[in-house]
Amino acid sequence: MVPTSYYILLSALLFTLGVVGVITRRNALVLFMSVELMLNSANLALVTFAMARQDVAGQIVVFFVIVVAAAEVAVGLALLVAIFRTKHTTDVDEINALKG
Amino acid sequence: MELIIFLITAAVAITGAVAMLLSPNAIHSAIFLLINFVAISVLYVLLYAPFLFAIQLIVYAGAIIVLFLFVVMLLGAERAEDTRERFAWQRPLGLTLAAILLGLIGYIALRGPTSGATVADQQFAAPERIAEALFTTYLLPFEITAFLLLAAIVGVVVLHMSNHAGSGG
Amino acid sequence: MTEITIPPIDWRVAAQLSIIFGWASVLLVIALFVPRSRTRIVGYLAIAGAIVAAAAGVPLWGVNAETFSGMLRLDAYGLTLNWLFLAAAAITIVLSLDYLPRQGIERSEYYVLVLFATGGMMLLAQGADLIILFLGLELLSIVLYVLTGFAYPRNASEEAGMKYLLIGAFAGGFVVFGIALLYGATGSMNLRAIGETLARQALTLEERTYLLAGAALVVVGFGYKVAMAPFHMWAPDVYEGAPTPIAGLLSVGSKAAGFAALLRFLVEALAGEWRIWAPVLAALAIVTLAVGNIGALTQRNVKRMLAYSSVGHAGYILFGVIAAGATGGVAGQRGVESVLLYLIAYTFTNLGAFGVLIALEHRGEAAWDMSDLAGLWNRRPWLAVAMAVCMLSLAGIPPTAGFWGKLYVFTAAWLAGMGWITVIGVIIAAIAAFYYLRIVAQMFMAEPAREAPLPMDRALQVGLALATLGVLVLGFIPTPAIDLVQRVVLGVRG
Amino acid sequence: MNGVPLLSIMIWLPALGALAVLALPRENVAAQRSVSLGAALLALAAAIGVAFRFDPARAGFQLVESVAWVPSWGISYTVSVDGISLWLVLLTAFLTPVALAASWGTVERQERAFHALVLFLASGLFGVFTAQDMLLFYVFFEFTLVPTALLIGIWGGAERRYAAIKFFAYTFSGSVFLLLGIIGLYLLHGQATGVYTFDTAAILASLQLGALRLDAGAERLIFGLFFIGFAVKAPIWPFHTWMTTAHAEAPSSGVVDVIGLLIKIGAYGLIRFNVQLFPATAAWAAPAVGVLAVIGILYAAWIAYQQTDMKRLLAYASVSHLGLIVLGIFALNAQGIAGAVAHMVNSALTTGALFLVVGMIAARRGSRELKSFGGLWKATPWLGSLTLLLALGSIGLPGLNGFISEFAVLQGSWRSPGLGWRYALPAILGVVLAAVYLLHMYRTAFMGETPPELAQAPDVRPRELALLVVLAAPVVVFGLYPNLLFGPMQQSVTQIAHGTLPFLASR
Repeated sequence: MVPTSYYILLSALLFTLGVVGVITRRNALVLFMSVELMLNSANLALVTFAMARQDVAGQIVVFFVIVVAAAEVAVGLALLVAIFRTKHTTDVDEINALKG
Repeated sequence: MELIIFLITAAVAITGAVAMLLSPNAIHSAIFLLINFVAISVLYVLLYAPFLFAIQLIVYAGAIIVLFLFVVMLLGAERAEDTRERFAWQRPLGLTLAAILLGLIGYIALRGPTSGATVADQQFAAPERIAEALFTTYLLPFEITAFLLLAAIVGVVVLHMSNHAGSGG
Repeated sequence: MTEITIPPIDWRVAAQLSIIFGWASVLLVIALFVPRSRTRIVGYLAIAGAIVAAAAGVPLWGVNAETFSGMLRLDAYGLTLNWLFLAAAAITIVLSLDYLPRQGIERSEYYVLVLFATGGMMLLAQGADLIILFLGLELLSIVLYVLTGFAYPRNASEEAGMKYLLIGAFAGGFVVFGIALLYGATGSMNLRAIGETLARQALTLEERTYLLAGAALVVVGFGYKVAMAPFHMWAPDVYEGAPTPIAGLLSVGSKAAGFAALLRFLVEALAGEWRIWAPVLAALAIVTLAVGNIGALTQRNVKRMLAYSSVGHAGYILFGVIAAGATGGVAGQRGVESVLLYLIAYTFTNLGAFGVLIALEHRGEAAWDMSDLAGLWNRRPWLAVAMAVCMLSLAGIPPTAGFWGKLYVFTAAWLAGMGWITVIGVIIAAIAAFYYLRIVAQMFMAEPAREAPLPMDRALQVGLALATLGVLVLGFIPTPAIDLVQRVVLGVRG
Repeated sequence: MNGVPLLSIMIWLPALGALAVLALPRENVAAQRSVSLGAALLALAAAIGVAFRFDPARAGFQLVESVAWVPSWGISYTVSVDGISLWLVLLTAFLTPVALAASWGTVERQERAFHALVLFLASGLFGVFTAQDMLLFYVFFEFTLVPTALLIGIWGGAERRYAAIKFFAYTFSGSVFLLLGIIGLYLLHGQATGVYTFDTAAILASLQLGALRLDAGAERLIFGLFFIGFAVKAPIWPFHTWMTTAHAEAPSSGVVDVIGLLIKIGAYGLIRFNVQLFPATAAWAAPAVGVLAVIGILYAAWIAYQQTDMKRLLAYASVSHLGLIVLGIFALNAQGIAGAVAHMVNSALTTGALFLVVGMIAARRGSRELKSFGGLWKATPWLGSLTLLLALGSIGLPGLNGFISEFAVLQGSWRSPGLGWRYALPAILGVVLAAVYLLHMYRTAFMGETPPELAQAPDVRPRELALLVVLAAPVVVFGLYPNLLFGPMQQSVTQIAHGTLPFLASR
């Protein structure tokens, strides 16, 4: 048996990497990917706890998180496409008509 | 044995994540993210979550990543960020990680994940159980996701159509 | 194969939600048959839906029930907030009726999406389970991303939507990871079950670590949603870029819903850990107040100023949230009441202020600079009076709704043993009054910069009048609202 | 007759009148003037009715009208008068129609809104002086800010926006401390007695009966919070700068000065809350407050002497008067407090009338600079003589109203164990200085050579004459028969002074 804490450690590490990605990267697409990474690490934690407690609830939540992530990505990419058509960039620093 | 599988998978997942962060090319990032997702799906198998293993592969790896790739290519935005240098390490790294993952999956498929299991009820999260929970205990969130998806669809359609209306004049 | 039987459902609990979601779906179909030139009809229908849903809540007063395996709760708290959200949605739609065609972005889906957003808010108010809170949050957010990006052809709008989405998804990640850790610590996602587990004090050290880390992550996630500092930096950009009615809805509905969920989470699940989270939140509240109000002081753009001011108000609401968790005495109850009253007052006030901005806005031309307000008193006296009333209310000057809200949160915080943050809050309130006043001065005491005509549609007038009268009536006769919130007891205290 | 809520009628009539004025058509100026003046006169009649019903033989609050407002918090709409507030109510009721009539012909634009704001302000002032519930008091206290700031900011001079914002920012900042003090007192009282109420009388009773015992630190803290609020509003030196700016930039007709700035809410609050509720702390703080008051008297008098703008001169004069009032209040004996209240009334009358005079002659000359005036006596003898009367009243010439109240304040502070002659002597010097600067102003403006621009200046017009006579009448009456002024307040003042006695004696 692999101890639960190993899994949690791994998921925390991946979560941190996702946060770092969101903070450091400027490409909107990569930002999205980093957010997906965060969600996935959370899912991993949920599944781990579900296993540790022999409880299906954790896995169910993962299912919902995946649905939400898909919806979010769909809307986000639609927005991105719309912006790109007018501005031809995905660099969030260039999306700066609002800076001030 | 299980610990070794875990450690290897974890290493692959972390490497994938780090490589995703470091790639200046959005396509490469997406592929490394894919590797990470697959690694996590392997962990799901270890954690007795066969249903999520499938969902993870189908929805995340299959749909979301493909959507990403599709948008990247559609927009031609793969190098929107930093185009100066191109690392040579990405291709071999990606191939190696993928090979490791394939090996792991093959091993698990042959041996089964339950090498040293002390789990009382291995079927606690069988797909039927999940289905039953979804339609009884978790009926409300299930319904909400329906509306959530509906709202998202409407939103995407609206954004797309307003874009047309705008470019049309 | 086991037979799946759907458990019985107490439809009273889900009545308002069902009406809103059901009506929104029906409207989507109806919208197909409404010609593009008469989209307004869908708006009227959406308002009718909101009114029906609000009316459906009246006989439910006093009901305290749960359904969907304890995930959805109907109590006076949720019901009061539902009414508030429905009122906010209705006023937003009324304000939009004229705005959308003027901006050339009228589409029937807009009204449907506002209803969906309202449903999301109601889920946040009624949800008794972390899953519901998460899904409600995401539903609300996703709809708001779209609505923020609605103001095509203004590029800024789409960019604001994108910015909001990235931040929102980021915050969502925090919430999910927090939920995971809380689940790991307590084995449940039901708020009350978590509270009971904590009350038994049977957690191991490892589990306590998970618990605190998870709670912190959830608070951070909701912190983004309600724009508390230091998670507020998106707010000015998004408010400025979003269509003005949506900026109004963002500043009141989304914030109120976020606080509703945060309060329920902290009080029902984490009341046992009050000693730990209260000082943390108190520090955040002070930072929020400082950042929001200092930021607002430096703005010349009124929309951005309102964004910073709404950050500042999050700080005051936090006072009430902190007090709500206090155990023993009347402080906790007072805290819950104060948050509700503050939200009610703030909702009407801010919608009024954004309504005035809508009236000033013309197609393709933003009129948000301070100088655009100059001499408004000479051009449109009633518009200036409405704005002045809202500004005074935001500043907390009696006799307006905002005054009672401030009085209530200060009293609650003091009772909770946090006299010192009350003092800081009061001092900052005095500083904050300055920039609200600057707007009043600009409207009444400066000469008009230009004599552009300000056509006002009947709907806009009605919406503005509703909001402003709400502020004044609440200011002069606060008793009904206060009595209402005083009957609200969060389920767990019952 | 006893069932008629006279106080509430008096408070709300002006506000109703304001709404009525706003509903009138913009062009019909005559109707606007008559409606607003009518409302103000009716309020005056109600105030006189209150005065007749008032029983001067009784101390404490009378004619209580009470309706629950927010019962669950113990907030009620409770209004009443005692001997002190009676005079301030009468003063307000008296000055409102005067101010309205004085504004005729001086307001160039939006006269309708001007009248409405003056009436709203009157309602707010009535409310402040009659509110017996602390929170109601605070609501009215804040409510007076908005019309005053707008009156200055819309119709004022060149720097009007700055002055209005400064006025608002200062007094609002002060008043949030007041709010904090009110909340604190409310909660401490509630926690100690279990009765959560904002009723001043109830809290006073608890304090006196010992049901609510504050330790010295808490009492001083709350006293300090109240004090900051009222000191800024009053204004006590060094918080006075908003006031001189506001006077200088207020409409030059002097209307706003009369009604908005000279009626001493802050000083009233000091008596009503600081001294009455916390006699021990008041005795403890008296020497320090006395120092501030004396500095204010001398400093403002000195600055006033150097002014060349007549409105600024009067502004500093009123700050100097205020110092005298505060000194009287913190003498903490019956003479001092009675003198202070009387001086509030007297200085509002005389200084207010002088502000109107300045407005009148400034309108004739188109300037308020002293050096552009001279020899007005020859051109306008009637105006000159009335002004002399008012100025002498303000200086404190025996036989006119200022003398008796200044004398009472000085005597009170001399005898007070907390203050003594060290405070009274410099205050006397300040009174002498007042004579110097006012007479200096009078001599420069009315005596000497008449500049050609003023040779043809018309003498006082009938409306102006009526205004000045109305204002000068009490100056003479109170001067000749001071008991009229002191009589009704005697019992209330004695009661307050009685409360401070043990603490003063122990010094």
